[in-house]
Amino acid sequence: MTTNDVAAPAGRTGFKPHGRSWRVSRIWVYRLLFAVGFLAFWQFASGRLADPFWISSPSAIFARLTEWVRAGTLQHNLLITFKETIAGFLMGATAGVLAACVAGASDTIRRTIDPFVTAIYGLPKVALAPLFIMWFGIGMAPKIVLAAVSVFFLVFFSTLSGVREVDRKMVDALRTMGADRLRIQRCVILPAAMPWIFTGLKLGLPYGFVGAVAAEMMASNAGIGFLTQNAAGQLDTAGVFAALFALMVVTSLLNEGLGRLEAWIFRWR
Amino acid sequence: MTTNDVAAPAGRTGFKPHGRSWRVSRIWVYRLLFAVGFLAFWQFASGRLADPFWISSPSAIFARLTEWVRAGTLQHNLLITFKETIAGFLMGATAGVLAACVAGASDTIRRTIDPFVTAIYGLPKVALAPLFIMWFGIGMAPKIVLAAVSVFFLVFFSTLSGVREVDRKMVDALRTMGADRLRIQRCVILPAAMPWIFTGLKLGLPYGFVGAVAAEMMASNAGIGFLTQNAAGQLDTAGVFAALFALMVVTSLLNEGLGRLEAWIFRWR
Amino acid sequence: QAPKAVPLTIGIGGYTFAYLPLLAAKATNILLEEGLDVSLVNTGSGTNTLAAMLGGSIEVSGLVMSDVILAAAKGQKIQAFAPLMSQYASDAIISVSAAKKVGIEPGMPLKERMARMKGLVLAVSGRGSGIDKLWRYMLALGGLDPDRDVTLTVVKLDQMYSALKSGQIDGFNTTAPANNRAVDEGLAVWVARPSQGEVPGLENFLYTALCARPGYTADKADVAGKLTRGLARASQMLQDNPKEVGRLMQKEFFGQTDLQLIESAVVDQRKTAAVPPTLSQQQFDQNLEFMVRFGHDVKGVTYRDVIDPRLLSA
Amino acid sequence: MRVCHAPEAVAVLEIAKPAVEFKGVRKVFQSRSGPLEVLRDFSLTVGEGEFLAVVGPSGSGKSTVLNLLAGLDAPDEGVITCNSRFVDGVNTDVGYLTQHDSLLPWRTVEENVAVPLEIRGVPIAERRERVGAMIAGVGLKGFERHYPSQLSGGMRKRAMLARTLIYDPATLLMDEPFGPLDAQLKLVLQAELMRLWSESRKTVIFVTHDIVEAITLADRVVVLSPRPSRVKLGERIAIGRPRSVHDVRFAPAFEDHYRRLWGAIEADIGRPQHDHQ
Amino acid sequence: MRVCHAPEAVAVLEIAKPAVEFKGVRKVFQSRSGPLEVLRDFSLTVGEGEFLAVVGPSGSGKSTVLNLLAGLDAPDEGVITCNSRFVDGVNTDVGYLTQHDSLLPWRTVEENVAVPLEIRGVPIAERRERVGAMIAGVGLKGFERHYPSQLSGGMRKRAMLARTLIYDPATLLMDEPFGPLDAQLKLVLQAELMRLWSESRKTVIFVTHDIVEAITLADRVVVLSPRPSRVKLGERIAIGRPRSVHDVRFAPAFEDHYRRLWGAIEADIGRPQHDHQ
Ligand SMILES: Nc1ncnc2c1ncn2[C@@H]1O[C@H](COP(=O)(O)OP(=O)(O)OP(=O)(O)O)[C@@H](O)[C@H]1O
Ligand SMILES: Nc1ncnc2c1ncn2[C@@H]1O[C@H](COP(=O)(O)OP(=O)(O)OP(=O)(O)O)[C@@H](O)[C@H]1O
Ligand SMILES: [Mg+2]
Ligand SMILES: [Mg+2]
Repeated sequence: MTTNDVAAPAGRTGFKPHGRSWRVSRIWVYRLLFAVGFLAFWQFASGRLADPFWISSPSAIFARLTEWVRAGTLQHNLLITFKETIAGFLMGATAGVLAACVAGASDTIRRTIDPFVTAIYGLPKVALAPLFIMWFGIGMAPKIVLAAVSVFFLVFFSTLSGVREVDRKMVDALRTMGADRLRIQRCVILPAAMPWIFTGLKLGLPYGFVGAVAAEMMASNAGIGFLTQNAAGQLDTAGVFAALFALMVVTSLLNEGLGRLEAWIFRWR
Repeated sequence: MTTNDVAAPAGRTGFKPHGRSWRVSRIWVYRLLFAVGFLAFWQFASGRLADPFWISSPSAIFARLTEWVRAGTLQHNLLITFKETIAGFLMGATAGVLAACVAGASDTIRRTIDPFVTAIYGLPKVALAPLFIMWFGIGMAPKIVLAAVSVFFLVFFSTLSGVREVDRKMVDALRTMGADRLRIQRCVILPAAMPWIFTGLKLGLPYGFVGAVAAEMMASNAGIGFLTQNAAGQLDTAGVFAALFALMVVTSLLNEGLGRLEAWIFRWR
Repeated sequence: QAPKAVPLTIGIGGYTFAYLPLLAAKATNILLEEGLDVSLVNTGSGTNTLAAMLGGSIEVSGLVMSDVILAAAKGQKIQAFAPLMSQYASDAIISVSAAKKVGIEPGMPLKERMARMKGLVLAVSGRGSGIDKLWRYMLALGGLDPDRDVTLTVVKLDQMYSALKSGQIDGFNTTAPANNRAVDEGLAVWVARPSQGEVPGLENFLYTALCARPGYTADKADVAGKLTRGLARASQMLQDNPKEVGRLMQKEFFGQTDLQLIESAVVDQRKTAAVPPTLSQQQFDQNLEFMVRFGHDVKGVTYRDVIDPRLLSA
Repeated sequence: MRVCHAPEAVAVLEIAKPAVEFKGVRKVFQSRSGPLEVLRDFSLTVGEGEFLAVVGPSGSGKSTVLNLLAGLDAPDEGVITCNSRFVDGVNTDVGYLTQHDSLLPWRTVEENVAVPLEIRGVPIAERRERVGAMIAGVGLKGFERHYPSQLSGGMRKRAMLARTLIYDPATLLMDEPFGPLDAQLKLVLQAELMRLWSESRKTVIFVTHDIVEAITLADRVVVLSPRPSRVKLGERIAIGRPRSVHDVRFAPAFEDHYRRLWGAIEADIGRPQHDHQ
Repeated sequence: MRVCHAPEAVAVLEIAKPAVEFKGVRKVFQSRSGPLEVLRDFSLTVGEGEFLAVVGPSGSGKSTVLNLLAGLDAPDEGVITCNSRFVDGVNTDVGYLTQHDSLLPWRTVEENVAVPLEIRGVPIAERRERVGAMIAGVGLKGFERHYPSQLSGGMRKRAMLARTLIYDPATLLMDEPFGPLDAQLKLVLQAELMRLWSESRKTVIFVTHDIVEAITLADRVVVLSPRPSRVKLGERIAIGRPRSVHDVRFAPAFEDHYRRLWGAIEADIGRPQHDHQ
């Protein structure tokens, strides 16, 4: 039973032959309907309910996208942002999980550092742009760092909550068997915190993109942030939305991928 | 036992008379040590390891803070940012929890909207500044909205994960007793998702501040973002850090408060 | 020719006409002809550009002179070695409706216009920023007290046009093309045009310049020389053939903006480019005085600290 | 209906009005080692007001039967009716005391026990009174304000028992309710259950591993076969009521019942362990 | 040491080398309705290689005693020694089969059972072999690759049993290991446990509610009093070994033991329910 449908008669769907694949394709139909409806409304509203200067229109955005794809602009810039984000995401997520394991291992450490980590987390990173630029330059580094930082905190706090929520009984069971700290981390705490880690990853990945794009907007000559900034500088709303749209598609696809990975990992449910 | 210390001999501390209060004050001692050490290093580094133009120094920041407090600047601006954020936080958090309950109630709804919500979540909000200005003006409204939006998504996704993680057995138990959807939400799903909701809130609150400050940096006449922006424009690093420091203190204190509230709610553990 | 071209990254605070000669030199391929393969990086603000330079990730940048002086006052060593704009290229506009409301008309003298600005909401990019100073300076000409008679509200540079268009502010001053655009589209009217030299005390004002760390002109005399030469040529070309430069700039930097607009903006702003290129003591003093007037603590900064005129005298 | 294999077929005929009926039910679980058929052609009828005890090997499908009846799981084949309605969704006619712990950990014992009354909208004063009485009935007086994590295993089961009984549903499903209780308390609660049942004559399906308990309480005891499970023996208990939980084991028929049931269970020795298909 | 109240004092003298000792242990839990004293002046000695069964009322503190010995909780007064060492942290000398479920839900049965061997660094080939044998021993063959959520209640308990036995610790603590098993399987596993124990002569503390089971397996059965708990009766079982789980109940001493133990338990009828101080 993969369903969480509180109201549906439990399970039955789950047992039908091909139940899952039908379910999946049905979801895609709904998604398509939703997207088409939204775009249609947008197209209608543009010029009628609102000035296209502000909201552009799906057709204009699509035209811009085609143009960019033809010229190779989109692929080029998207790939750069993608690389930066993935690098940052991997670093930030790894560091986040590890740091949470360390901090979660001792209540004293956790409670000591908690306000400081929160404080740094709550800093508006834009305000530190000059520091970022000075330390990391204007190449890929500051984008990767900002993506990593954005991902780190979300993964860290989520994982930390997960580590704290671990069922003591399982930990105790392994401790009486003589398991050391590391094994308990590996065999109990990490798997038990998995739903939390995944929530952190799913929260973090899009923010990694946001971080990389924000850094690109700060200083760059390539990437989605650059495209956006460039378009914004020329008050080219269609260009801004086209760049953001490409970003959204990538983010959603990657998060869908994370969801699949999660489902596979949680096959024991 | 409030401890999560994997290595410590379980429990014993928890049973000592006054164990808790001693523990609490010890934590504060550690925190103080940490803060003092950090500030001392910063003060030392400033001018020796790095140019104070970039990293300023605790003493300069402290001087600026005193000056601001005397003049009332700090209180005035901090209060404004605080009000904006709290208003946004309350709106965003409430909406986040409610939306998660609705989305979590049906797997179909959840999976249909998931990519769209993720996509919007992953939008760099700065890129939408013109829209924000057009729709919400340059007063308090855009700050509240941006704070609310930032909080909303973090609370929404966390709560949604929590709702999905709820133990089916408890839900089933209540369903056989004839409980309707609403009661199951209220009696099972919400309490069970509480740790997730709190994680969302603790992730969201600082980002609410970040959102409000970012909006203030876009357009404003007051607030921490305004202070920061002004100081940055005049290459006044001490001013930037002083404003950010004030923000950090408020964020940490509020999050500490959230932690207390959480501990009180989870007294059943 | 191309293989010989030396790559060079130059930081700027935005694709605006504050760096007009630089944009022109790049768009017209003059720099390439000089043997420089220049790429521009938009850092969004002077602070960020400074940070990039001091952090070592770029060697040359376009900066507003007052930022350079301010940085020098705070102990940072940066020198201007080639002028970009020698007019205060920040023109003020207010929306058409605001103009109607307060009764400002094109023919009025500047003082009269300023005197009528009472009660308007005007955008600045930050307290103490160049835009802020310019408003205060000009409003004072009209006898207004900027702190009481108008509302100066902080709006990020690149949001000023949007804020005006959506009616959140009545006016702003900034470099082209955002203000030209608002005027061309009939959204706004000019209220003060320092770029045209109409503001007393701000004529021939050294506004922006190419900067580097001290010694750059000695160490990289070759590159710096080519740059200076290229800029001089581009400035000249701006005077001679502004429409052509405008066309090339539109192609290179403003692909989504109306060609007409860019061309007319270039024509309009061409006089701001430094022709002939000078970085004189008098220009420096004027800058310093302007800053001191608004309470900046920059008294200790000398001409030698922030200006390296050796390439120009050569 | 294929009754030829079902020894309780005779009993079925005697029952005027069936409260619960399983007809040709099949249930297959999927797992990494392939499908596992738990119930195959499973049929069972429980009369209204009948107290049925179910015994059978561990893993034979007793809990599965109760889950199906409660509508928490769906059969792959066959139909299940409860009080003349098809079960094809959660069955709110039943009170189900599950084998696993299903107390709400964030509610105290009294708040947990009160849940069914809250759902029914019973006024707070009456609720408090009934909850208090029920908690005392299962011997948890003094623990009203404890959270489940502060109870022992047996106490948790008793709290669940209180929650199920207070609910007063038409049909009671109980999965090893007295398993983790000491012999003495078990007798007390068995007696209490008997008293409640004889007052209200609910239909009860009671899973247990304790044959003595099954004989003591039930009108009929069914023995499930190993997987794929069916009813292997239906033993009508010929001991008159009212019964005393202390004395049932000395009733003349007891020995016979015990031996027959034990024989049915013991026959499964060497039962197949490999049953993945 | 105050032994005057402890009827097993005599037994203590006979024991050459105590493996486990509780001396004057007091344990108080805090709750919303005030402190709850569970153990007061609790003393108990278990000899090396002794098989001790513990019975007592639900909620009397049996699991608490095991938790204290495993070092998962700390006493408020008194000392506990295990194999000549003070217990003041997690006691890794014991194998503890807890009353609650503590399988790792994300591991299959075979992976769960293998955990203790992994911890000890047993090579993978040997591990696989021993795990396979142990799983077959508890009758879970065919379920090696099932996850705990795919097992029945009794099967989960058996998986836990396998995990505890494979570990081969010096001292075994078992909290109602055979509770949710059918009568037949219970006998099989009791016999298996007896065989293992007589081969290795580990010290075993075995909590159960089944007096017959206690007599069948143990060298000595202690009965705990209601809260605050102490050892109320220590009954040395005078039935020779080797014993057959099927025949113990027909041993001449059985009846006597049963009556005495039952008497000790039954005496607690009307035991205080309000015991918050
Ligand atoms: N979700 C599931 N997925 C796969 N197999 C399952 C699942 N639930 C139960 N089973 C299998 O179904 C069989 C019957 O389980 P059930 O819980 O009904 O047994 P039971 O008779 O209640 O046993 P016990 O007396 O041990 O509680 C078991 O072999 C179990 O492994
Ligand atoms: N964490 C706790 N907080 C408060 N009280 C507790 C806690 N743990 C156990 N208790 C109380 O301690 C008493 C003894 O519990 P314990 O689990 O040892 O009983 P037990 O003898 O194992 O009972 P059972 O046979 O029902 O499992 C119970 O009354 C229980 O309410
Ligand atoms: Mg079962
Ligand atoms: Mg217990």
